Parts: sequence; structure tokens; C-alpha cells
Amino acid sequence: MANQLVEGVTPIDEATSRSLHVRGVDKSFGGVRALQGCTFDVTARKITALIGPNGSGKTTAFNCISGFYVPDKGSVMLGDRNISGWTPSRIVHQRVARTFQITRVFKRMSVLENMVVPVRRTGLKAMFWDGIQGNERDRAEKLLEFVGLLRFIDDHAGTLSFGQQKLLELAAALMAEPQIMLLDEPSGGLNPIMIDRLAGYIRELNALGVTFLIVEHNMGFVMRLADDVVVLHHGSVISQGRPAEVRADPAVLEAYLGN
Amino acid sequence: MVPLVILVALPFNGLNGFLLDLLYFTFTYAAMSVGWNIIGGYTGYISLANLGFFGLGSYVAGLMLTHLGWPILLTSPLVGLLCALVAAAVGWVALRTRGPSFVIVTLAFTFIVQFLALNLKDITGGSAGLYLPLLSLDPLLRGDLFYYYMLGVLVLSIAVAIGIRRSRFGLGLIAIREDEGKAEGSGINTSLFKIVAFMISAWFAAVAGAVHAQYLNYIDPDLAFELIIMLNMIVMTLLGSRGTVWGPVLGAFLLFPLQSYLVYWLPSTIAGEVHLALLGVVLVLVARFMPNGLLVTAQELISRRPPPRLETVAVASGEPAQGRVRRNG
Amino acid sequence: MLLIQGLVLGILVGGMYALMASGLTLIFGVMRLINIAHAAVIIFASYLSWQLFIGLGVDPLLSIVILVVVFFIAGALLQKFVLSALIDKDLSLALLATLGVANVLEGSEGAFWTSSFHSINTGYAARTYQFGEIFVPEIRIITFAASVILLAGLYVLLTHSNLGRAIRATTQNRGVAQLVGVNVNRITMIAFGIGIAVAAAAGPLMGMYYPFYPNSHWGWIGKLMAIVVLGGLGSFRGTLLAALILGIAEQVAILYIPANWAAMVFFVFLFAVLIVRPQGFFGHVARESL
Amino acid sequence: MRNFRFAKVPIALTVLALTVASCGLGSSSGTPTNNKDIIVGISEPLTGDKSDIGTNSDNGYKVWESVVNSNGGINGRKVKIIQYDNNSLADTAVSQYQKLVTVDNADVLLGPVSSALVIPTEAVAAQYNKIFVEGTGGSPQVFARNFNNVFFVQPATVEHQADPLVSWIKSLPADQRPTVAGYPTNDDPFAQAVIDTVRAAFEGMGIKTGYKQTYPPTQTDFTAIGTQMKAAKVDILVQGSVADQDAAGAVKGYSQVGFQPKVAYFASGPDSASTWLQLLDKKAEATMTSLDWLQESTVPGNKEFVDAYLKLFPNKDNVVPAEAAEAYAAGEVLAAAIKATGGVDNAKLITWLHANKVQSVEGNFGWDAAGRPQGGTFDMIQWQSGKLVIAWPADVATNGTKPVIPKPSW
Repeated sequence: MANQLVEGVTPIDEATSRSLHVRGVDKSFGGVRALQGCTFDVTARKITALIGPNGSGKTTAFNCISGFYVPDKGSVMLGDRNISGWTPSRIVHQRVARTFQITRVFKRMSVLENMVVPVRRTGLKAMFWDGIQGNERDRAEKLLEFVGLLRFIDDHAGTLSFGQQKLLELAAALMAEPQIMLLDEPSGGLNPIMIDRLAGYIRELNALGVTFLIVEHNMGFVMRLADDVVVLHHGSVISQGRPAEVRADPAVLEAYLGN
Repeated sequence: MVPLVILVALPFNGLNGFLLDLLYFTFTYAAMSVGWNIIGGYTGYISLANLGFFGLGSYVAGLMLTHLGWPILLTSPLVGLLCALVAAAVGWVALRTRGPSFVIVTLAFTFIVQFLALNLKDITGGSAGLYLPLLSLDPLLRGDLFYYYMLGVLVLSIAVAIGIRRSRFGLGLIAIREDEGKAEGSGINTSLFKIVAFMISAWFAAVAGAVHAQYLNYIDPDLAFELIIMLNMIVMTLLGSRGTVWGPVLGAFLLFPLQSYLVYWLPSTIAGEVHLALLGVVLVLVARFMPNGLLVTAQELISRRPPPRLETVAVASGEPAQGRVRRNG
Repeated sequence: MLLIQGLVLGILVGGMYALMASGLTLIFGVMRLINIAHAAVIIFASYLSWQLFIGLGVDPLLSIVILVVVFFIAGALLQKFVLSALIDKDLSLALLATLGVANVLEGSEGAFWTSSFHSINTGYAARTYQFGEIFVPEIRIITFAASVILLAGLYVLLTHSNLGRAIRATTQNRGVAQLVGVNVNRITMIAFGIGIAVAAAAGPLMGMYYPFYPNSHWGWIGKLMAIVVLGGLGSFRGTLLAALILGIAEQVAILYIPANWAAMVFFVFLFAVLIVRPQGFFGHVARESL
Repeated sequence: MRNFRFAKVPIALTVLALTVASCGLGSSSGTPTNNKDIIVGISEPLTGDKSDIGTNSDNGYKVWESVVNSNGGINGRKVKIIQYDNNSLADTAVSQYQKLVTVDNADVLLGPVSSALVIPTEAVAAQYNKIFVEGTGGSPQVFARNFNNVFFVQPATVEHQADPLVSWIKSLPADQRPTVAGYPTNDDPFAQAVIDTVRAAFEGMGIKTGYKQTYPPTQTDFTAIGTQMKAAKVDILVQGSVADQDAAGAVKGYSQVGFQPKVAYFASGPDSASTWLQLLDKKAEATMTSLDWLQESTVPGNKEFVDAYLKLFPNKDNVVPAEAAEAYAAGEVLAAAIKATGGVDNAKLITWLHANKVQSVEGNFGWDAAGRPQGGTFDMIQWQSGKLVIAWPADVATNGTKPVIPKPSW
């Protein structure tokens, strides 16, 4: 019955899902060391939250995983494959999709076009034939329905409200049939009702086997959702574990209060 | 299709050599503009290299003719291919990084090709140029030949442009124009897409250059790299509507005849200079006040719809269109 | 001996290159815009200075003062009424607009002054100093000195004035600059004006140095772009250094390879830099905007 | 396919408009020819980088038209010139000659200035078997394709321009002869051709080649080149300059780095009378070049031409540019052929010119099969105490002056 939950997302079977392992990653800009020996795991089929005070390197870590930055040192493993240094697109093709902290949609393209851009496809015919093929429109419609945007399908994405754009970004990411989704501040700027809806969607998708890594400020949201919490401070992991454990960890309190 | 029929029919109701010429040039510019539009319009990267490829095409084709005796009108597609490969190399340098380096490299590339044409005397004949054997044909027949040849290239270019516009490839290019980082993050291999777009764009410029070389029976570093050619491609595309299939064609069909008559209308002692300045003025004005170009602006006026999108999506029923108008204000 | 001669001439010409390129860098810094019309502006200034000299007998060095003022205003207006609107909309449009401007200037120069060579021949400074085997034309010393003075002025303006600080802030990070209360739009307008004014200042010097004709700006913009890329786009110090390096490289190259190949030096450097180190030799690590 | 539907309309309209307009123009602009007039088609670069010489040449044609017509035309038929500006762009020039032949029904064609424009346009004339007489495009490539319809109206092709220099140096006693020559050459087919012949001859006479480089047309800074020639101990400078600008620029550069040859010959520059003096003043002394025509020359018809020119285009120092004379001569040659064949049958005109010599202000000579002039020579001129004089060959030298050697320092 699982696939009834979210039409357009095929459940991910146990065997194929892989975990992410960040291993001793350093990244610095000019003099600033954003990450130092950053090490943590994103377990397959779980929801992992990445938290930490401002400037603790959350987004940098995120960008190293998704390929936007090349780590100066260390490695990012997808299953047993080292993907550090890969281009973002190549990583996406490994079924690792991401959203952006500041929501980004192709404003002058229609919602439907926004949906099909991330579709995984290869081969000349696929490239140079119709932009929307086979069941893609169908899948797109189902996913848009899932996030309640179907009625805007032909509008310019730029005409959607902020919250709607966030949902569109999520739905579009799903078109890439990701095994792992990296969400950067998904609840940022959303009103409580929206946040609840979002939490709902994430749970449903997770139930289908989608692995999540979520960078988040909103503690309530995180603690409600996450199976695992990773706490970054000054670019290194100071604590990792179940929400309850992390909450109890003095180092974490120190880090937050310290700031 | 209407225009095509007219154009095919035209030479039969006795076009004189001059008008055949005029249209031949118009087709050439239209095809080059359509080509430029693929990198400059769809992808949003301003290329100043297409002039370089025009000239390179002229020389490669010319040398093939003089050294190997291969007739240009047959080799031109191959010439285009060779230049497209060069484009791949240039693109690799210029397009790996995002942002401004592209325009610089493309301009530099044009200068370099011209520079080599000028200084590799033993190969290119240097400033003395390269003079080609004439196609021995009756002038009018010859005119027809070039006319139909270029018309063919133009039709091809439009077909390609439509194809790309409809394809996932085109979708990717437009995504790159809209937000390259997001596109990359959505699984589009932006470097590859950009380079391929650049190659296609170069192909048309090179073919046009090759045919032009045969047309003039002569190539030299000045006229193979006349900067006004590049300016024309860009202005025509922008005026017509960047990023649309038909914009560049429209632009070319408006601007070229206008320009060539300008010379006959204005007092000749200034026509040439004014010509250049006017093109510049048009470019600035269009960029500033009508960046969408004639076609899109007209469409917006007529249909009150936002700029054209992927045709496949254009199946949109009228209803949401209404809704959209309301939302737009 | 030949080598030293080349070095001397190279440094002297490099000083002027620096002046010509610094405006381009400044503009790129604040607007992320490659001003394709930059060399055209320089040539245009040369023509005006020539006209002032022939018509009213205004000394070219003196005419710099006039031109700087006029071009600053013109530049600021152009930025305010044409470019600023495009910068926010689509940078490539602004780029094309500058291309248009370049051709407007080139065309009108041709219309007013015909397209034959012009050169500004002041009666003075025809002498040449000789130090042993080394010959140093007085005119070059003058243009070099003038360039250095102007650059120094610009440098002080950028480093020791509130305006300069605001410009540098805007260059480094528009958003932040705005947050700390810099009127970014106004600063951009002024900075662009200054960039154009600097180009105008270079005009008369260039005209005393080299003959010029309407489309000679294409040759120059190629050189200038090579300089700013080598210097790391937007880096003022980098540009100065790059200008000297290329100036010397060019003058020395002319001594050892055919004159008609020497021009290639610039493009060789350009491509070398872009392949090896796209952010330029002196540019800070460019952080890709996500 | 919304785009497409939308686009059809404007495209179709444009095409229609275009055709209507152009067909309209096509027929109308064919200027009203009462077929007594002889229509002469010309495309000249009146703008763009060749505008100066283009205008000079165009004025020469105008003078010819007025002179011919004021003498009652050719065989009683008036000459009517249809002329367009090609903005120094070859393809514009080509399409304008197309227009001249197909739309304006020109009877005969005269050429534009500069080899660069003649080479592409002569081919158009050849396709329509139209005679094509031109006065300024003399580079070897012009004749390389052996078009029989082209006629170049100067005493000799450019490669022979410097012959008088060679013969003069030959005539010098061995001890006075320069020993090392320098050949800086503008990257221009015309200049190259001049220099190559001189160099061949000099090396034959045992004058070493101390410096030989081409510089780009955009070259403006000659100090480096001067430095090198100085280092190479060059004592005779033979510069392949194309205009007074690069020649004068060179002189400045050389004097700046103290390069002082005994003889300074320029393929072009010293001939542009007043400007040369303005640009160089004292430095102009003893600089030389060759001329196909001199304003003071006494060949038949020259006085009439010079007077007519100065009447039509008066200028403060009464100068008549050489390009004007060359154009005028081209006109004379064409007229002679028309007079002789009694019509404008181009085939006849062409055969007649291949068979006969014609006297023009450029001299009295004929043409070979490819249109190269046969049997004329250039004169060498030199600046002596602020005046331009014919210095060689001795028999034509202005009241027996000899070339100055060694040249005073510049």
C-alpha cells in the first residue's frame, strides 16, 4: 500500500539504498576554515538532521556533499563510492537530490518545466527529442498534486508564493527519483501550517525509503522529525545521536549558549 | 510554411542578380543569427566568437578548395564540423568557469583566428588573401545557386532551432540561462550542455563563412573578420527576440535589406559610418527598452501572454492563461 | 643591451597600459560588467583631445582635466539611464549595450574625423635622451609620468576616502555593502563614472603615444582584456602589475620575434591564465555563486 | 507550436514587404537612361578605412566626367557616372557592382581603389564580361587570375615601383654605395611586392640584408624596429610603408632611438606632399619614394586635368592627389577605347585595349593579356630643402638635380 501514499514516487527497495559517509572533510575559503575534519554518517532510509549555530559550517558541509564545493581534504562516500570532487549533476545522477537554503526555482519557466528539468534521462534520443516524454507529465502531475500545486502547472514558477516555490522545489527534486534528499532549511520562512504539511510529506517519503539529510534551524521541527541528529560547531562534529541524546549532550548546550 | 513557398518561388518571377544577392545575404545573416541565438539566446552566454568561426570557416573551406580541389558547396558541412570541434576546445577553456571569462575568451578567439590568418602567410596568403577559382556559371544561374543553397541552410537552422526548443536539451539550456547553479544541482551537466550549444552555434557561422568565401571567390583577413558581421548577428537576434525560434529570422529580414538600402538612400559620404553608428544605437535602444525583442513584445501585446515557452507545454488551455493575467496584475 | 632597451620601453608603455586598464577593472569590480566600449572611450577621448589641440590649441595634457570631468558625467549618466536598469535585469544585456556604445563611438568618429590615422603631435617632447646605448624618448617619459600620477590619484581616492571605501565595499559584496548602509546604486553610478573618466584621461596620452583611427579600439580592447584577466578580474593591484608585465613582455618580444607576431603575446598570456588559473594570477579565489 | 503560428505572420509580411520594396527599387532605381548616355558604374570606399584614397579617386572620376562632357562627350554621347559608397567593405562592393550591372544597366565599369577591393570586384565584372578599368589596384594578385577584362592604368605594376631606386644605387661608385639594407614592411600585398623586387636586386648587387620584417598594419610604434636596425648597422632603409602615417610614424620612431641610415626610401609617404612636411618638418629632408605621376608632369592632358581638378576641388595648397590622377587616367583609357570602337560593346573594348597603347596622364603604355601595364616606368622623387623634386632617372630629373646622399640626420 505504500506507493498509494505518494503517487509518482516508486518505493525504494531495501537492497539498493545506500548511506552517506562524510569522512574528515576540510574546507576553507581564503583564511576562513569552514570545515575541519568533519565526519558523520547519513544512514540509509533514515532522516538525519544537521544542526549547529550560525556559521558552524552546515551549508558548507551540504555543498561538499552535493558537489558544489570540492573538499580540500577528506572524502564523501556514497555507499562504498567516493563522490568527493564529482560535479553536482553527476551526483544527482547517483540519485542524490538537493534543495537550496534560499529557494531557487526557474522563475521564467512554467511549473511543469521546472518539474521536468531534474528528470534523470540519458541517451541522444532522450536528449534531443521532446522535452517531456512518456509518463513524465503524468508523474509531474501526481507529484504536484502531492504538494498541492497541480492547478498552477502551466504558470510561471515566478508567480508562485514563497511557500509554494519551496514545495515546488521539493516536488521537482522528487522527479529525479532520489534515494537521498538533501534539504537546506526546508522550514525556513514557512508558516506553522506549511511546516506541518512539509513534515508530513517528509515522513511519507521516508516511509517509501527515501533517505533525508536536513539542515535546520527550527529545533522543534528537527526533533519531531529526525531519527539522527548531527551537531556541527566551528566546522567539526561535536555530537551525533538520537534527538534525545543530543539534547542532553552538554557540549551541544555549551556550543549554543556559548554563542 | 507560407514564407518558405514564397521564397522558393521568388527567383522564378525574374529576380535580377542584385536582388538574388540581397536575399542571399539576408539568408546568410538569418542563418547565422539563428545559430548565435542558440548560445546567446537559449543559453544566455554572449558569444563574440561566431565571427571567428565565420572567418575560420571561410579559410578552412578556401584552403580545402585551393589545396585539395574540394568544391566548397560540398565541403561546407564538413568545414562546419571541423569548426565545431574547435568550438569544443574553445568552449572547454571558456565554459568550465561560469561568468565573464566566456565573453573575453570568445572575443580573444576571434582576434586570434584573424591574427593567424594574417600571419601564417605560407598557408593563408596573409594580407594578400586567398583567391579562389571562380564557379564558371552564368551569373544569374550562379545567383540562383547561392540563393537556394543559403535558403536551404536557413531552413535547416530553423529546423534545428525548433528541435532544440522542443527538446530536453533545449530545456536544459534555458534552465542554464535562468539559474545555472540550480540547473547543475538539478542534474544537468551544464558544462556539456553549454559546449554542445556553442558547437551547434559555431557550425552555422562556419558554414555561412565557407559559402561566403566561394561567393566572393576571395578571402582576406579584413573581410573574413569584418566586425560588423558579428554586430549584425547580435543586433538581429536581439531585435527579433532573443531565445525564440523566429526572432533572429525576423530580425535579419528586417535589418539586412534596410541596411543595404541605407547606403543608396543616405548621402554616400557618411552612409557607411552612420550605418555602423545606427546599428550601435539600435543595439543600445533595444537592450534598454525592448530587451524581449519585437516578436515577444508583439506576442505579449496580441495574446497578453507571458513570453513563449517550450512548445510542448504550450498546449495550455485558455483557462489558466486567464488566471495568470489576473495574478500578473 | 637590446634587452635593457626593451625593458625600459616596456616599463614606460606598461605605465600607460595600467592607466588604460584600471578603469576597466574598476567597472568590472563594482558591476561585474565587462565594458566592451572601454577602449572605444579611450580612442574617443584621443579624438576630442586632438580636436581641442588642433582647434583651440589646448595642450593634450591640459585637456585631460576637461575630458575627465566631461566623461565622468557622461559615464555616470549612461550608467544611470541605460546600464543600471539592465544590471538588475540581465547582465548580458548590459554587456551588449556596451558593445553598442563601442560601435556608436566608432561610427561617429568615422563620420566626424574620417577613418584615417590621427596622432597628437605636440611641438615639445620630440627629444630623446640617451644613456649609453639606451634611448629614452622624452614623450614616453611624459606619458609614463602622467599615467603614474593619475594612477596614484586614483589609488589614494580608492584607499583613503569614504567614497573609495564605499566602492571597495560594493566591489567585495554588494549585499553586505547595502546592509552597512552604502547606497549601492549611487556608488555604482559614481564608480562607473570614475572608470570612464580614467579611460578619458588615458585618451590624450594614448594619442600622444600612438596614432589612432576609429576601429583601432578593437585592437586595444583585446590587449586590455588580457591585462585585466591576468591581473585577476576586478583586482586593482593585480591590474597594475599585469599591465607592467605585459608591457615589458610585448616590448621585449618585439626585439626577438617579428613585430607582427609580437601582438600575440597578449593572447598567449590570456589563454595561459584562463587554462591554468581562471581567477587570474593575482585574483583571490573566485567562489562560485551557487 | 504557438511560437510558430505567431511567427508566420511577421515573417510572411516581411518577405512580401521585402520583395515588393526591392522589386520596386529594382526597377525604379535603374536610373532613367535616355540611351544616348554612356552609363559608367563605380563603387568607391568613401567611408571606412579606405575613405581617404577612395574619395581622392572618386574626385578623379568626377573630374574626368566633367572634362569629357564639357568636350561634348565621347562620340557625341554624354558620360553618366552612377557611383556608390561601399564603406570599404568587399562584400558591399561586390553587391554594388552586381547592382550596377543588373539593376542600373551600367554600360562599362571603372574600378574602386586598393587591390583589396579590386580583387573581389573584378571577378563580378568578369562574370558579366564587363570591361573593368582601374587605376589603383596593382598588387600581383589582381592579375593572378588572368581576367582579360581588367586593365590597370599605371606605368608599371607595383613590383617595379622601386626600379629607379635600384638603378640609381647601381649608378653610384662602389665606395659610396650603402652596404647593409633594412626592409621593414607593412603587412600589405602592395608594399610586400615593392620590397621583394628591391631586395632581390640589392642582394644581387651584394648589399647585405641587415633587417627584414613585416609589421602589422596596426603597427604604430617603430622604436623597437629602429633599435634593431641600428644594432644591425643598416645604412640603407627601404621601408614598405603604405601611407604617410606609418611612414611618418617610422621616421619618428627611428629618430627617437637614433637610427640614422644614409638612404631612406619609402614605398609610400613622402609623395603625400603637404602632410608629409607637416608630419615631419625638417625630418622630411632627403626622404624618397617613387611616383607614377607628378602634379607638375608635362605629359599631354595633365595640365587640363590639374586645372579642372583644382577648379572642381579647390584646396589651399593646390594639391592634386595621385589617386585622382590614376582614376582620371582610367577614365581616359576607357574613353579612348570607346572612341576607337565607336560604342560600348564590351567585348570590342576589351580586345581593342589589349591591342593598343593609350596616352593618359599616367603616361603612354599598353597592357598584357592579364591587364598588366607594359612599357611604362616610375620616377623617383626626393625631398630636397623642403621641396619635392624628381631626382631619378637622370633624364627626367627636375632641372638636373641628383639624389642627396648621405641623408642628413633626422
